[in-house]
Amino acid sequence: MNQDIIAGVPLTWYVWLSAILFAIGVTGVLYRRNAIVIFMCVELMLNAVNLLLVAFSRFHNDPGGQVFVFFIMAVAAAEVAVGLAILMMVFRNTKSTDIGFLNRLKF
Amino acid sequence: MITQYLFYFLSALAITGAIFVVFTRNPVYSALALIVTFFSIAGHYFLLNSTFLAAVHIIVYSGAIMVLFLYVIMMMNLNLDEEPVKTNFAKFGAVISGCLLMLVLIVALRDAEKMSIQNNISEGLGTVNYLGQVLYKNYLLPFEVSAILFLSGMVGAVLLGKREIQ
Amino acid sequence: MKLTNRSKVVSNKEMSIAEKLYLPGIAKGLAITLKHSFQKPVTTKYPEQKREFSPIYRGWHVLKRDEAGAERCTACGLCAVACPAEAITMEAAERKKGEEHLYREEKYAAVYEINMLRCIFCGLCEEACPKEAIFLTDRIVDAEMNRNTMIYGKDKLVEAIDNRVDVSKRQTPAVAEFKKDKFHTHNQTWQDRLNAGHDSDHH
Amino acid sequence: MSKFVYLIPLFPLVSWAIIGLANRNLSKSLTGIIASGSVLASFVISVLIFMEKLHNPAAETVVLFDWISVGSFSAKMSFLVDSLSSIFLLVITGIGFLIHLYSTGYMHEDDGFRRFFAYLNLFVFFMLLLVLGDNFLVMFIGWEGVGLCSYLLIGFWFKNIDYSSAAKKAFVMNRIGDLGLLLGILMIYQTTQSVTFQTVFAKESLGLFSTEVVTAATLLLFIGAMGKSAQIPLYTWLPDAMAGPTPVSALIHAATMVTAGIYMVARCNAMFTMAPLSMDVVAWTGTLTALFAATIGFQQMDIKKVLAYSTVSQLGFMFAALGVGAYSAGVFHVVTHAFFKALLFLGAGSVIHAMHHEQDIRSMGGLRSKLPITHATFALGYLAIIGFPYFSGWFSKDEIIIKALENKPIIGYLLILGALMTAFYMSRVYFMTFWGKFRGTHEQEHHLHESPLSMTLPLMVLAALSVGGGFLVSGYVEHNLATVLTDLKHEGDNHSLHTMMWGVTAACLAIAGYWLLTVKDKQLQADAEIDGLGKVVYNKYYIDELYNSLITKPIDAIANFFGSIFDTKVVDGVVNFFGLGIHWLSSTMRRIQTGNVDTYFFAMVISIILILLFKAL
Amino acid sequence: MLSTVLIYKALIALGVFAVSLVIAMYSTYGERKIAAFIQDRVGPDRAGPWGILQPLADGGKMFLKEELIPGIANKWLFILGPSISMFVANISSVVIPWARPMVMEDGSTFHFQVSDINIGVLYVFGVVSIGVYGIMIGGWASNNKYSLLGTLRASSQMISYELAMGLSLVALIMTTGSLSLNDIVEKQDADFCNFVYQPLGFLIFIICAFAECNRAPFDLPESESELVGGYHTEFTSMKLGFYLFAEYINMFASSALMATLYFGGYHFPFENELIPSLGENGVRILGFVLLMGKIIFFIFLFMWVRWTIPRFRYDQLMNLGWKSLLPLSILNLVLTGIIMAFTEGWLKF
Repeated sequence: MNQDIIAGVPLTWYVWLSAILFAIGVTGVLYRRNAIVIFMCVELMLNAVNLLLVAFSRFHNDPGGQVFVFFIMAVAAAEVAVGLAILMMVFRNTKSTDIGFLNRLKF
Repeated sequence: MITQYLFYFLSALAITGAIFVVFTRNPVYSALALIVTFFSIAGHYFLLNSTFLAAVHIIVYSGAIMVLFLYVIMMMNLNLDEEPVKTNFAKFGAVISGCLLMLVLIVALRDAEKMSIQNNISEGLGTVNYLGQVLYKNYLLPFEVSAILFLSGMVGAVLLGKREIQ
Repeated sequence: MKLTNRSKVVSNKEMSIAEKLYLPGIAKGLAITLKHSFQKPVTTKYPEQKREFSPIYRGWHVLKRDEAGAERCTACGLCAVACPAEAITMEAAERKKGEEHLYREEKYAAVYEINMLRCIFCGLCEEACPKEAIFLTDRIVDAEMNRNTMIYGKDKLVEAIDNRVDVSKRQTPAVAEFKKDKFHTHNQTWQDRLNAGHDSDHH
Repeated sequence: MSKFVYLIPLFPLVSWAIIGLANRNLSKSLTGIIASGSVLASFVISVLIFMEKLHNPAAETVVLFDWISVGSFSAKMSFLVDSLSSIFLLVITGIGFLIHLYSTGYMHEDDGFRRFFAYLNLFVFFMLLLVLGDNFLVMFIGWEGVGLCSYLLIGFWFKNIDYSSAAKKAFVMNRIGDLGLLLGILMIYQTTQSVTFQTVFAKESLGLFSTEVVTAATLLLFIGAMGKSAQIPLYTWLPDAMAGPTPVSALIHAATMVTAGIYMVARCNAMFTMAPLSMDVVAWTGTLTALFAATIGFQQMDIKKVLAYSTVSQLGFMFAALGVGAYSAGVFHVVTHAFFKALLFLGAGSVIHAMHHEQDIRSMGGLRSKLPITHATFALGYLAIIGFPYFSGWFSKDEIIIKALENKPIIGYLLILGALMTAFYMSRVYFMTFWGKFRGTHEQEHHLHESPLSMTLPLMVLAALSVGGGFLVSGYVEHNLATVLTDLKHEGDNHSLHTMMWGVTAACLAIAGYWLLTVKDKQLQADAEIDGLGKVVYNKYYIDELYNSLITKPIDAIANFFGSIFDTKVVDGVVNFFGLGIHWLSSTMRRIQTGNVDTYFFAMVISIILILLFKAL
Repeated sequence: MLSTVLIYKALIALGVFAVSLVIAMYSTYGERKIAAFIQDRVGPDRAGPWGILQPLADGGKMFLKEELIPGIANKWLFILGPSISMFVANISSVVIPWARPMVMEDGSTFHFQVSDINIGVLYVFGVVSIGVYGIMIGGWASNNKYSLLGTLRASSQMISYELAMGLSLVALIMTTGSLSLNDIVEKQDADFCNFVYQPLGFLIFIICAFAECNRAPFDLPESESELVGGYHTEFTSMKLGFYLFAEYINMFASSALMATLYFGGYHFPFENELIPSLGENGVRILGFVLLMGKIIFFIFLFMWVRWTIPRFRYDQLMNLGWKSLLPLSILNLVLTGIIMAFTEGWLKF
């Protein structure tokens, strides 16, 4: 079955898929101003990378890639918890999730 | 060849979902589209025979992270009227640069196929046993460090979310 | 003052560990509900089974006629005054010649209405009536779809001549005995009065 | 028993930690109990170790842990237990305990009670580290640590500007000496590749030294000793250090810390023996200091100042002993001096306590009936210091004089003169304080009272030691210290008992002379004009002023030049040039930082695209 | 060959689907009957003898009711919500082994499990964790503040209790050493069930299961007294029916899970002694029947608790979840780990 996958779906396809998803995520971050959606696009980018890692791990027969995916998931979960808490605080103060509001962090 | 068709289907679903995430104006729709994308990525994991990872992916991303997102969006009760919109120029730039990045990425990674590919794929690569062995033997320290990361993330989230006592 | 033996003195003492765990409390509650599920149901399956009424059940009012069939009500309005829910309204009218067999006194209630939505079935009207004209009976007031139809007029209140409502159970033996004494005008029917030649014309 | 030696410094350290951390949460009495108790515990262990060393004088090393290990260099945190360190342990913990006890009474009304005990415990810890260390580095830690504690305790009442500047003076003077010590240690390490005593003093290591090197090294070490032990020219801090509370003066500036120099020189006796020139320097410095400080002692009016100069003088005696090669005699004098000088200081403290912090002996007089215990014990201490026969001072001081006469007769005679002077000014203090009429204010007289038991008890114990200490220790000095200290032997007949009378004669002569000159005729007149030579002496030969104009002023001038001209013009100019340039640059660049996350991300993406593009093509 | 397997699997799946639907259907009837008994009443008894046709009547009523979609509601999501709930509820019982594989005389074996996934526990978890979307989407799409409040309550409640549930299961998985439900059942046998060694874990699991199913005393998302029905306020007709039905199917699934994980699944005491008289397959059938009995007991327990214990307040619910159950489950995990470390594996295995 594994040989099937390799025969049927070349690694390049996964690379392309990941690249497309990643690029869409980047576009989303640039395109939107809603901080939450931007956050979601970041998650999308992380997932694109995850997919690529799993694909490489499978094709290179190396479990390291899948372990990395674990760590990325852990980091993403922690990041979401803290990030959403920060967004909630920002929303409480500004009543908005527009990142244009956040340029006050500059010097 | 069924795997190929599955791959096409899941990829189409993932890309459509991702595009919806970016271009729908309602954040709730964005979140729902992202969930669809995540599910199709989980499907890809299944295709790649990483069932354990697929299950964890669903539990973590769909079960926890996206629920949190939806929860926050619903709690903020964001309306379409308040949805901030960029200028057309900025949007155009964003799309262009996104496409450029995609092209460049594909070009940069065009040699991926040629990288050393093992022919003898071990069956148990994606199983819990195998991953557990690797995770707890070779990556024990990062594992513990990520535990600390979680703890600090939890503390941080609780502290941030707490209303200041007046 | 202690009204029942079931009252408990509330105290703010610290809960013991067993109480803090709540599990014994939950088990106790479950035991109680389980015990109840084996007890006989108290349900009365209504259309098939009906509950017994008390002899002095207070239901649908009746405006009584006397033995000779004349309406006893004289539209004095005491029932309306006594009514705590202000459910009773009436209009009085003068008895015309030839109507003596219909109305006992010179004055009668041309309109007599009880709003059953307001009525609380307390029975004060019955107590207030000097003519023993209104009684509450063991008939149940029907449910209606409409507010208007809940206002009962004389058509629903006055007993039919050929289908008298028995209210004797609501009367004490002393009252029943008293009613036999025809010497009192109170107990005389219009025919008694004709016979006695006491019939007084209205002026 | 020796393997438990680490407990000795541990107890005061723990006590310091407890008191220092708990601070206000500890009641005063509990603080006193903890502080004194910890030192008492150390004392008990010290006694046990001492007893063991009495029978088995062989040196033992107790290694605690590897401390520094860099390349070939390694220093262990390890303790050396031998006859020398064990007797020092005994003195430090024993007298330390008595002074802790005394302090619970003396400091009882003070706000900084707990702070005081914390410092005191810390001092005891460092002092123990100093004498226990089996290498120069551990000793150096202790050396610096006691300097720090000395600084803290001199400036204990830091709200008084004079006191805190006295503390600073002590610290700076000590630093000068410490630099010498450090250089000496480095020199030794350079030569022998080791800092451990037993390695350095082994025959093969000593063979590595050339005469010049060993002379230089020992002289550098001696500079350290001069600073710590207040020898000419670095002695001026010690009289000023009397600003600290009296128990501190007794413990640190009489009994223990100032003898660190003696300890160090004695410890390095093997090296000093190899350098005759250094020995001469040590001997002469000590002798001169002994005489010089004694002369100042003649005219000082502050009871503690007199005792301070007497300390300097006695330290001079000790160095003279070391210089003539009588190492064990020097150490012997350290021990007996610790007994009677601590006693005298504590007695003076008791007097000061009774006089409500009046320190001028001109205001005292006739206190013997008011403070009977203090007087009796002070008198015993007085007899001990002047070398009255069969008191402890007599044994050690005459031992020194004998050895000096044997090895370097001139120094011997000068030391006899010194002993004479010692007797003379000590008599002056004793008689002016306790005899005659009371000369203070009426109010002071009204409040005169004997000190509480916690203060008099140490006095009595120390008095007993001052009387009998000589008997107790002399045997030990003769037999056991010889394992560590190699005295220079003078060939010739031993006529010790014969010459011992030198000191006695000197002492008796001095008392008699003083009696004739002052007490008998003038009834201790205090308001006598001081003029001429007396004035010079009263002002301590203007040494402080001399230092001020010779060293401080020129350095000030140079510093002024660099500070006000070079620094502002050249250094600041360069710094400001860069600062202004960067400020200009950053205020220009700041425009790029819009604060808008979008912009940053956009820039990031574009950059990544460019980088990947270059990589891909 | 493949097609026969597929057909067989499809049949099993259909069977499971049917059984869960029927049991859920009769759970609604059971709930009303049990409530009636506990309250000394009779309960539904008009439709058919003892009212056993009542669920059919209810279903018919649900189908025939007027279909209302509020004008301001989001139509697609409004329909999607109950669908997801129903779908997720139905797929959760896929991994449960219903009976020991039967061996026929000709040597062919029949497995009574739709799919033996080697990470069955994780599968259940994943399904449970996406179950919340049905409620979230439906509640949000209603565009009603009560629905929204119910939705928020439901999602935070489910996320909170999932943690304690997961940790209590981790302890169980540590003792059995496998994520596959089949293995977990097979590790238990006639004399032994996991409940004996994981009583605290079971207690935590059952409490969390109550919360995950939105059952009393954790039914705050649909509390009619404060929220007018919570997330399904705006739903009518069969869409409402789906939500209610999904709840009962979930109850069935979690009862089946509890029976499987903690009470030996299709194992029962003295099963080995019965083999001579009943034969291997007879015992297996009896095991299946007894498993159903266990499941029905747990469903009864759900209802029994519902009609006994009053509803929590929301802060009490959160306190219980985060401050009591989570630490307790961690404690359980640590204790299990310690005991395992000291006994060289679990007591039995």
